[in-house]
Amino acid sequence: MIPKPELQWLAIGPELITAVGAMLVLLIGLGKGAKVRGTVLVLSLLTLAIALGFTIARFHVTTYGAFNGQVDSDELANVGRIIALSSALIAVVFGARGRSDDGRHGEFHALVLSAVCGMGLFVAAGSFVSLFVGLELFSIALYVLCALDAERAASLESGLKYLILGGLSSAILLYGTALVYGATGTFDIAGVAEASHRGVLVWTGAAMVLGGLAFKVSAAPMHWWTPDVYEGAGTPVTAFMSTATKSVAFLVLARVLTTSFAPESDAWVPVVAGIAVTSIVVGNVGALIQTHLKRLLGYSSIAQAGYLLVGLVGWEGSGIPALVYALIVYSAMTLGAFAYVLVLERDLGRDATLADLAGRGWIPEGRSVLVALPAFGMALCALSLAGIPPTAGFFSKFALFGAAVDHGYAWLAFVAVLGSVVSLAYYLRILVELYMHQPDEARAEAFAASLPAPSVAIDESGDPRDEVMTGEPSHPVPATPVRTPGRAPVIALVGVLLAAATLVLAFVPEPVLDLGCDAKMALLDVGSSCTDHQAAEETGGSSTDAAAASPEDVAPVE
Amino acid sequence: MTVSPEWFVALSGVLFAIGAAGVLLRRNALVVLLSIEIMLNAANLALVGFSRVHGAHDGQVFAIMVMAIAASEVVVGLGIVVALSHLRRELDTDDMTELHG
Amino acid sequence: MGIAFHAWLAYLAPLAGVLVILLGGSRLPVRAAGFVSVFAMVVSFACAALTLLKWNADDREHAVVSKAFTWLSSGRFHVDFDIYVDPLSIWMLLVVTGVGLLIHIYSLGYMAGDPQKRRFMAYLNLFVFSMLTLVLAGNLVFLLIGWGLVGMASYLLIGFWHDRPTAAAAAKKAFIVNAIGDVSIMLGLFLVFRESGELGFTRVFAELPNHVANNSGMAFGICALLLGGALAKSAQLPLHTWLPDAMEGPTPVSALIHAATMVTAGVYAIARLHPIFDLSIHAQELIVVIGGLTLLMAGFTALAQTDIKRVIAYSTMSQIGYMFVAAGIGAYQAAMFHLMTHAFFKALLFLGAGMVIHALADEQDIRRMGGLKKYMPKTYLLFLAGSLALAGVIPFAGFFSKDEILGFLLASGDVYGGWSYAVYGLAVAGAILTGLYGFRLVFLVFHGQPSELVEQYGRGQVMHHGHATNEHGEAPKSMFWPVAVLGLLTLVGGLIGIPGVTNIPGDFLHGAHAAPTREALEAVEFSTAKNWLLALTVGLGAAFLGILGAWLIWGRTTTSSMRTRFPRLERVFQRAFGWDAFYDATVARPVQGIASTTATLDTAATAATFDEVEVAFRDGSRIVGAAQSGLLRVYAFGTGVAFVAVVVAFLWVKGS
Amino acid sequence: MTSAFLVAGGINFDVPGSIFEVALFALFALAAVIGAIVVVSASDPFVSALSLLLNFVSLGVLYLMLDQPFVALAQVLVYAGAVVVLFLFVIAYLGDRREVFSDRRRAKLVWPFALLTVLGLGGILVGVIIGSDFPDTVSKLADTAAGHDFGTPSAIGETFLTDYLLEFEVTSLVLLVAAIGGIVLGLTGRARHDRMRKLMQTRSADQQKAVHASAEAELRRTRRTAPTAPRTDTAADADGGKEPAS
Repeated sequence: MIPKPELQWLAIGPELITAVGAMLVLLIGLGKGAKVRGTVLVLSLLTLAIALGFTIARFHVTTYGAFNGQVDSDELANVGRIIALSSALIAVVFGARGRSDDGRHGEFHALVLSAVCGMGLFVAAGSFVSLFVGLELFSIALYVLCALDAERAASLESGLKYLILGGLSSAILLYGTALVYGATGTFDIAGVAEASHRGVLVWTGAAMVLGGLAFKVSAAPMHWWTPDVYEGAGTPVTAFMSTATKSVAFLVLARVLTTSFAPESDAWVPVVAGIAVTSIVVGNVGALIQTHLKRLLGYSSIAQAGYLLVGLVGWEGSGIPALVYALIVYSAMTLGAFAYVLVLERDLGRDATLADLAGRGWIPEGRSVLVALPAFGMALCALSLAGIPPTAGFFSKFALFGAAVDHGYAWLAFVAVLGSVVSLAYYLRILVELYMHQPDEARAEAFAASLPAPSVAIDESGDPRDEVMTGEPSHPVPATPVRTPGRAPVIALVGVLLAAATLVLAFVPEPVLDLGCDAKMALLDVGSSCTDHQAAEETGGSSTDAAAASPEDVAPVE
Repeated sequence: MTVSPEWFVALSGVLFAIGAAGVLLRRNALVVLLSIEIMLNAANLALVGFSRVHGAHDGQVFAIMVMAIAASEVVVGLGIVVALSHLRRELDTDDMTELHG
Repeated sequence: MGIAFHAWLAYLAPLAGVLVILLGGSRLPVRAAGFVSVFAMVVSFACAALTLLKWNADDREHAVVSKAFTWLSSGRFHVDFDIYVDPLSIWMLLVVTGVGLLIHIYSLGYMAGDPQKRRFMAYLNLFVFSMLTLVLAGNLVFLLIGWGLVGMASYLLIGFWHDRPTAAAAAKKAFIVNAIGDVSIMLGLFLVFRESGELGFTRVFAELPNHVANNSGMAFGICALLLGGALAKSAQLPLHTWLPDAMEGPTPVSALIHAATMVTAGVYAIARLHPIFDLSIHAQELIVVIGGLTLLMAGFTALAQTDIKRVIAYSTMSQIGYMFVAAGIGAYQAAMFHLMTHAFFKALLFLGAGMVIHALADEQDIRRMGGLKKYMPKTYLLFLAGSLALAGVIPFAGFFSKDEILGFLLASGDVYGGWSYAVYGLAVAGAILTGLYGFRLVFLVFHGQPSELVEQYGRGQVMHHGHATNEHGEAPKSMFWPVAVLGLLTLVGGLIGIPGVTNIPGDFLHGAHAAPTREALEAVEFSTAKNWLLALTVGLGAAFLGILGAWLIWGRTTTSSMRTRFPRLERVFQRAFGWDAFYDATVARPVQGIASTTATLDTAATAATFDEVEVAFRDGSRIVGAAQSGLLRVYAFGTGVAFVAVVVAFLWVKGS
Repeated sequence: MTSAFLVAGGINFDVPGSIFEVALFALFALAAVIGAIVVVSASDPFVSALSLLLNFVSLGVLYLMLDQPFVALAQVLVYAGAVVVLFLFVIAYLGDRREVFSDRRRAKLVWPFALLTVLGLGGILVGVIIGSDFPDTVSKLADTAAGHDFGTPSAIGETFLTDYLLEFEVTSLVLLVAAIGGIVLGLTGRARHDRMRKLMQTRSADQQKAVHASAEAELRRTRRTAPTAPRTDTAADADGGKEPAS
């Protein structure tokens, strides 16, 4: 007789909600017409909102070892879920208008919802099995999403590249898991840490798992897929991928490294530091000459992965709270930047380049300030990505690098800060274009010439080049209708709100850092330094409170 | 057992490397997908071998799930390949350089 | 209402100005925008003055820390949004808001007719706000935030005329060099935090000495990193390269940012953080050496410049060198005194130069000037006053402040020994150079035969923004009066620090223990007649020597083409007395050689380092882009290599 | 239980030190390796797919030798039965698409290093596995918790429905996503194809102009990138050497 397994459904509440939502959306989306389209959109937004509400309401409810040890739903997982769900919510808003012509509405939403479901499972994984299954669930959904953008020929290419490289890294991760299982006899993430048999098998397995997850966070030298896939995928998908995937992968990386492989921290810390340096160098240097905005953001995302890894190096100190804060800030500013990219794309009817930004920061004569607000949001996001004080990006870098310095990795912080100096060169270009250049048609056209062709369908028997050569259209090679230009006020609004959110995060960082502290305490046992610091802060805090009572705190100088 | 499970696992290492060679060296998208299958199968062999080492079922169960997942990946991969085939003549990945730089 | 209230008001008024102008947008008339920004500065300055009065009335012993709210309290980080009011910050507050106000008024006239004037005034306000963030910061984090903000505002202002490619390049360069400084100071801050666990000034100063041993390597490391930021912001060797290029910005910007306020932030930071710098004598020696070398190098380089603003820019570097020297030996009050007088006379010189440039329709080449005295007598007088102050002629402001530094240097020689005398030698040589380049400018621009361009100006034929530039006789009133006020300050500003008579800077700054002179230095009764008389005499002598030299070389000749360049000097001297030949051989030629060599080297080094680094990065970027070839096999290969590398690295670390 | 299956074939492998078992392992290991190598090196995708079948079936036998009949069964059913068939179907649908063994200069530069990387990877894995000991290897399955049920469908089913129930369910979601993907991608490709056809028939002068413009843009880009990735002369490529990996 099979014993009835204990099922703590609430521990995977958000995943259940999104899974059910995905199926509903899929079913309803089978219908035709604009009404169905609206229904599907509302339904998927609703699903995500409910799941988000559920997660927030139960943020501090932790369940360890649910489903016979497959799920550890804790604060760390909930942070990941919140980022993934919010990012999906925004991506759905971004993608609301796309693909309206072919009568099928459900897939995009169903795939996004499934991906979020997978991410939730991934980030709440209590064992390597659920980790891998969750990873594959969202990865496969993302492969499809990348290839789905019918308006761009490059979309399929990006999907295939992502799938093949992702498959390669999944296989590596799987093999690493197998090796760890072989040495320890368990798939349990916490259980692996307790296994006494630690040898070369565990080390190799840990390295392979680390590599596989580093691929997902698009850290160099596993970054190869990033620029191409970012450019090729539809912008809503890119925005979703660049924030949600990276965030959950980082949190899982933190979970796995600091629990399962905590005994190997003497080895993985330097390796992570090395990956961080490579990412910072490759991302920042690679971005310097990019003109395609999404590609630029792709490289920038590689560099940002490097900065985030710097925080992971200081995991024993304030690294995990810093990482959580930085992930949230990163997600907000990246989504904000992509929102503006999308607004531009809608406006232009094609991909956006740097030259298309020219002069958009100005208020046109006789128009209200509101017109220039989205561009201002973009500028804020760029400043924040560059880490210029007093933006949230500055503070997140500050916290990340500070954690590394605390951990004795001052050289790493030095490299990271130097890298962010280099990054100024390309982030400032965004500002320079927005505020210091006049719009210039010819220049924009010249830049646009370097873009991938807008879905030029090459006929089986013909090549467009033949046509140009011979001068007569031997084989008709039509282009897919170029996207019709239009406005995207909702997306612009979302972008502005996100930019505002980065400001809020800069001036009120505390609640978010506290989330990070909770996440850290979820990861590491009691007596970890986060609690130590809080204790220290309480004693320190009392004196500041006393000082705050009188408006003028009189303090001796010497 | 005469042949100790380590040998099976070692074999899986060899197969894994062969599969990786396919991914790294081949240009035909279909063959690259096949190579990924080989890699996942090699990982499965390792899981199953270790499952035998520990005398526990976890590895086997995981292996079966991996099979389903690998099949899913293949379906999506083939879907993309078929879609691409409507647009291009060759499945040569070297021809897919629309995105670069 | 206490001190803190006034200080907060002084701090936030410019921000209000920015917000009003920004939100008003095009609905706000250009005139109104100008008025708003100036009004914000008036409020700010008035509050700063009230803060000073209140401080004196209260007769306080300690700094006032006023907290707005706790910005962040998480883990070990505890950062308040607070301001730190003590004599040092009040001093700086007054300089920034006072000079800032005058320059705001000046800008109203200078930028008249510029289509982007509204934006410009908003940027100016933003800059002042940023500078006050830096000055009033109560903790290291906000110091750093202010540090970054002024860089940002200066970027916006230097690149204001963005349709000039040189301006855009200069703005970028300034920003990046300053960002290097920010990096340095940020890392220093991390180390301070790591060692002391504190970020607020009060606590850091109290805690750090308990954790970092005197003269230890860590102390030197912290100080060196903090100094790196100061060097970049204050354009000292070797991070000085951005300042001359930054002259591409509008002249009021040069006056405000690159003379009076931002560039002196480094000196302020050293004075502010002196309890940290006091921990490492070697770091202080480093400050002195860098300051000494910079003041000499910049002095020589100024001699070989032909752009009127670049001459003044190099002069600024040189004068900040003096402040660094003073700060390095521990004479913080002398440094701050010179900072103030320098703000007066350098702003005066810049704004005077601005009037000349404005009159000649943006001509900045001194080879095309000459004889302007005839057409712009008032400007000439003001410029002359500024130059006299710069050279250090009694009773102008520069005389008292610079000679106080020289006096302290001489006195410190008794404490620290030989190398201190060597630096004193450098400083005196620098003083001679100051007179030389300062009056070279005066003679070349205002004396001699009027050049063709100047003649045209006299005839009212120089057109700018569609109208003749001498319509108003000299310059618009809004431009003239602020300069006149600065001229007055230049004349009397130094009187607050007459040795033995009035020692207001010393008493004010020292009295509240805000910026004490180092004890060792205090021990020397340096107000003794011997040192002072010696210092004053030597200083004055050096100034006159420089002016005399300038007169000999550039002052006596009449034809403008001859007077501008060194290589033609021989012929000039051949016609003069034998003394000239002697002078030529012993002084003029060596000085000429050194000046042109330093100038060439400086330009070359600047161009080489900056451009080559940029080119190298672009090449690197191209390599990354080329590797990202779009070929899936290459990606798979790269990814595969990455995985193997991670495994190998992991095993290698474990194995070793 | 290996014996249960193999005794049926008249051979008893449970004899201690049986040479047969070693031979069996060697045989099927070799078959698996050869199958894999052919998959990777064959120029005809059809051959590749069929060799994959060989590889999969060999692995199935190896699973049997590891006392895991259910996995072996699943291997043959899922992989050989479904995946390979799917591949064969797609290959047949796409027609003969042999890889042209030409090579781009850049890729040529890379392949020896790629081979080296792969050899390194294999070397590390094998070395690590051989080098580490498994002191607690279970020699007698009867001693394990599963006992004689080890590897049987009922035992696996129990594990599936207790410990791994969640993953079991989620895997079905993965399959659903894959199904969506397969359909959508197939249809997307189809839709693009159809749109192309439709436009072909109703092409206006404007569209012709647009096509020319985009084609010219493409050409420009091709020329610009020509030194690095020539896309034009397929004929020249065809002359390239045979890929050495074969």
